Amino acid sequence: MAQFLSLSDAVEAHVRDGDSVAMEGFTHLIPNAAAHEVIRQKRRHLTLIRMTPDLPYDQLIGMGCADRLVFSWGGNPGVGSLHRLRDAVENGWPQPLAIEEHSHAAMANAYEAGAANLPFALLRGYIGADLAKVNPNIRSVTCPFTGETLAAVPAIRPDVSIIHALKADRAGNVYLEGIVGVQKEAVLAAKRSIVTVEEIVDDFGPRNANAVILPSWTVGAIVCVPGGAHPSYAQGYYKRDNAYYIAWDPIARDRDTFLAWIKANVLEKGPEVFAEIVKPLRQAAPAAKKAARKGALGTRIAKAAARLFRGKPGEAGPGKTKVKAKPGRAKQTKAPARKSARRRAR
Amino acid sequence: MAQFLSLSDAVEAHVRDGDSVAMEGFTHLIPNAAAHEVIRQKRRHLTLIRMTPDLPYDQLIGMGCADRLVFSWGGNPGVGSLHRLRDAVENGWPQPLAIEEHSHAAMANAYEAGAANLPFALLRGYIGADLAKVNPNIRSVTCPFTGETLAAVPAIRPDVSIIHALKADRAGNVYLEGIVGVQKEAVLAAKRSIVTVEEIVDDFGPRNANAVILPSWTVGAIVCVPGGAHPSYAQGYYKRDNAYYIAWDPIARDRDTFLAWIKANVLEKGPEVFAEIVKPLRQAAPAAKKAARKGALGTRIAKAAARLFRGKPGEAGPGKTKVKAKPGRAKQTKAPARKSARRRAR
Amino acid sequence: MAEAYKPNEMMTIAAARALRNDDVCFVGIGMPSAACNLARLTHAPDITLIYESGTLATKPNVLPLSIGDGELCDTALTTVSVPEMFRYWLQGGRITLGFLGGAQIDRFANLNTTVVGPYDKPKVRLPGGGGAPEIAVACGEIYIIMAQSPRSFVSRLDFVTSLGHGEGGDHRARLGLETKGPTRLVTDLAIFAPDPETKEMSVISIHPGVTRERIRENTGWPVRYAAEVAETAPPTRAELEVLRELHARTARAHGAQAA
Amino acid sequence: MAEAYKPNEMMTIAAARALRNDDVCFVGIGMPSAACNLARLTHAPDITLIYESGTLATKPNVLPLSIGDGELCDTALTTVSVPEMFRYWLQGGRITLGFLGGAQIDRFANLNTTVVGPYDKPKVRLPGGGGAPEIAVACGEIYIIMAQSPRSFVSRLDFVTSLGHGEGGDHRARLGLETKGPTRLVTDLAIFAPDPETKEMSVISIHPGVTRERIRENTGWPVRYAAEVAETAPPTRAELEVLRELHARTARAHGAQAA
Repeated sequence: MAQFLSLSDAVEAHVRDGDSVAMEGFTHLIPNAAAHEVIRQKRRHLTLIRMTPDLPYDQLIGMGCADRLVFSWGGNPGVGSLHRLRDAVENGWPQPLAIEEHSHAAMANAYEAGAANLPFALLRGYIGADLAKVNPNIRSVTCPFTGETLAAVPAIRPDVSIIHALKADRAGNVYLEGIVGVQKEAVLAAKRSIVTVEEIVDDFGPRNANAVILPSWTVGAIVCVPGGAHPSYAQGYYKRDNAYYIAWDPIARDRDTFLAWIKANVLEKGPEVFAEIVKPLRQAAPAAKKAARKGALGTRIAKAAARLFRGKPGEAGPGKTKVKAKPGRAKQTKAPARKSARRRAR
Repeated sequence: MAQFLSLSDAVEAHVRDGDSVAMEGFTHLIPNAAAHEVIRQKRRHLTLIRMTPDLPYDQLIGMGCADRLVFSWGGNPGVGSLHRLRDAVENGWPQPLAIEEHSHAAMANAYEAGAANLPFALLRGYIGADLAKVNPNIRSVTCPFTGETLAAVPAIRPDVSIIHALKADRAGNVYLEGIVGVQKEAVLAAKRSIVTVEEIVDDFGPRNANAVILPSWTVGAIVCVPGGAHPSYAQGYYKRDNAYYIAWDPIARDRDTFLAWIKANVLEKGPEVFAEIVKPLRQAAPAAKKAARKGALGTRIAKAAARLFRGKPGEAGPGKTKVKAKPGRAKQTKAPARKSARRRAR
Repeated sequence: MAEAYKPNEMMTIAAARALRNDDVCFVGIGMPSAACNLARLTHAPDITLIYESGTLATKPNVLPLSIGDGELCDTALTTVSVPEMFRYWLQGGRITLGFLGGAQIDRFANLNTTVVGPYDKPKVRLPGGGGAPEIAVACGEIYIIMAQSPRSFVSRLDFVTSLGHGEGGDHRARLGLETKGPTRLVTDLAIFAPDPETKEMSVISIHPGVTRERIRENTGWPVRYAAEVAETAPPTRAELEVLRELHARTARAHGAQAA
Repeated sequence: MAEAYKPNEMMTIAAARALRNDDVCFVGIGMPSAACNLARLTHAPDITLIYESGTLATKPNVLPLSIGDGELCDTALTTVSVPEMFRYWLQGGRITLGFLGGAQIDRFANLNTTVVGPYDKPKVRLPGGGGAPEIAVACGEIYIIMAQSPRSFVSRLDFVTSLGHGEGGDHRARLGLETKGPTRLVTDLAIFAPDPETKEMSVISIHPGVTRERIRENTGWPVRYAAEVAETAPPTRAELEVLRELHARTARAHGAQAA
């Protein structure tokens, strides 16, 4: 049954040195605030698992938290390289990083197999590709009916999975919507889990009968961290901070710039800065957004909606907004459940 | 790209003698009207595939349409036996019926594997059970990582799948909600497909970003058959006709009674009778129904909702309502798309 | 107390009592559904009920006639597809307790719901396994509810649809299973539990007014009794009231015949 | 006509033209995304665009910076999970056309996006395959968009991230594949298509103002030309206007730097 904890308590209780840790979120809902907490708590010798190790893993790797990385695409999406990841792989700084590399399809299937309690995943994969030659965890099985050879990869069963979701209700159920990635699978595949959420509501209210929900008894800790996905986004809450991804590139290129950035923005801060930084990215009218999803009328309304939701560009860079945040690490309240259910009707 | 057809044209175009045919719908949204059309068109030598062959398959088997049945639970749910299925298996009437029997888990996985274009499905199944001894299509594979033995069954890849859904839009996309069973997988696994729907709408309107939708280009024929799931139900449209399932038992027990019933209710009727028969089962207030899905308030509101939606018992039996239907087989209109979008806002 | 009640009521109530507030139950239609919802409406308000149609954490106000009545979906936390149900939820090991019944049971609580007579030329073709073969092995433990008769409590099954304790002893462990298998068999006459060593289902409690003679007559094998055999507490007035009201609501909702 | 345009614009427009109204495209970020949306906003209004983040039939008004921008989800018919995307949609064989690019390509359109140098001790660690290894084999056919340079158009790949035509000839068929593989390679200089027999990518059209000499200088293998080589039609004013307006909208939406 899910427990409501502060972020520091949740990471302290669930993430241990040497753990295999999956932080998932496919572009949407990336648990960045939780990753910062893992850096602050100085976890070591982690096996980091993530299809798309972008900024949070660049940061964890650069801070020496990880011995090993399991991944399928390691770039800064739409921008370029992950310089800390490259520095670790190419130069062993700050320490060598072993990698286990897969394709997206294999990792998605491996999470799915983990959630389904299977020891391995089966796919039509890696045909004619070199990855199978360098990764001993890519093997094959023969179909007992057709004789075909299929690729097999081990199921992913992390010690702990960490995701960011839209909301939780007071019973500890977790609600996701939009690009849901492999988050549900990551939680179901893991021994333990931490879910950070934008808000805690009394109940989810009227909803689609097939809404994507992780029931309370499948979740370990729930932490209310508004803005906790920044610089990725939370559909209906705030937009992706594209400028931030671009700004990350020069920060991560240089070891000293990177360390200074981490000190100022992670080590000397707490999760409360995330609510502050997403303020200029918040979206005013989720109802209009929903209307934009209309089939036949889609394009026209989408255009109008896009005009409505265009934020003020340039204001969201990491420098400017972070400066506004209070320094020092304020401890997350133990009772996020008292937060008002602002968006209950959604 | 989905084509809008009449039911007779759709079955004529897509269901051929000797085909493997999956009609799916797990208690909810069972394509009964389409099954009746297959009986009227006297298809022969079919391999019928369905996890829970209930009334429509009892009828198809009793009318000699099938040479073979692939299934996992063959009963009249909540009532008892399927007498036509039993008569075929036990006595070969009206013709012998070969059976390939699985568990629910295996069939659900086999549809899933079919949709995923895999040759077989993998499961922790059939352990210590006798089914593997009598079904040569239950085999095993060894995990190349752990050495564990797992059950394997062939993927289900029907020649044609037939489902009933809530609605289609004019672009030919198909919307499902509620107990969605294996219908999406059945359509994606099949070479061809027919989808009957309650209504055709201009567009689906505001909806959950992860709504269960079969895009137009994955669907063969779409047919508007209001009530076409009766005596099963269509969530938000009409209730399950529990009394009808109970009434089926004595009808199916006797060969002559069965044949007379088929003559009067299938052969001499058309799909338009389904709209008529569900009239007393229609639900007035889907909005209140939705409210009933509220987490914390669930029970209290559910009670109120249940009082609201209690139909007039006894009026829905097959005899009474069917008598009201016009005799003769009126051809389904070719332009169901012109039907008004009564429930667009749903 | 000591109110008049039917054997079926005693059976349902005895099963309901064995359920815990923190159980996650995979519920079958009929008596399991009645027992689970009775528990939910009495001592186990937070019990999580899952039906194989995909409804998670459902709280039906009336008993479903089928495994997928609209009532189950309307009152569920959410509803998943059937492949997901069997992959992530059942096989995923997220169910603490499964309910099963059958046409035939043997002393090790193996069940038959497939055929009476040979498989290829059956005397009676039963509905088949449905979810049972995997429920029997994937749930943390299994409760079985079945009325006793010499025809259903048999010395040898015609067909093993779902595994109980197999041939007894460590048979489940030898098959690689870590789940407990059948831990309770609740009948209209008594409550059975597996002997810790042999795993043979043994009577641990006899319902009020039932004799050992009557149990013997309705069991197709020599019945074993635990060292200490209790008398099942009779249904309380509260239990009977809640159960009967549940059935009455159900009958009204399904159109009387469905009760 | 004959308006001034950049090589990148020619490349994007040439790729867009090759798309058909009934294509179901698996779209990558960057130039593929621009080409697909240009096609949708010009001659192929009903083209179906799928991004690997799970968005089905999406109609973004601005180009996404990432594969999963909110815009993609907001304008999609629906959004599925990533495992479902790779299982039912890509592996399921429901995509007619996939777009790929890479850091290195060889004459058989095999691609490298993994490493420059040895895998265990790379000179440059690239992002890796992502969806490419399975996109390359599961889509009905593949278009590749890449700017040409001697460093990227190489005679031998350091690593085969995704299969093109392998060693050429019937190599794909020998691997059991029924999909076509790369049928178009659109660069900033020319358009290549596989030779029907050898499957070596051969120039079928040269962009206006580009010389064979320039192609030679920017290709790391001796370039083959088809029997008939066309000159690519220059971008029309309409194509340029729609493409530039799309980029301008995107730049405004992403905060200028993102363009």
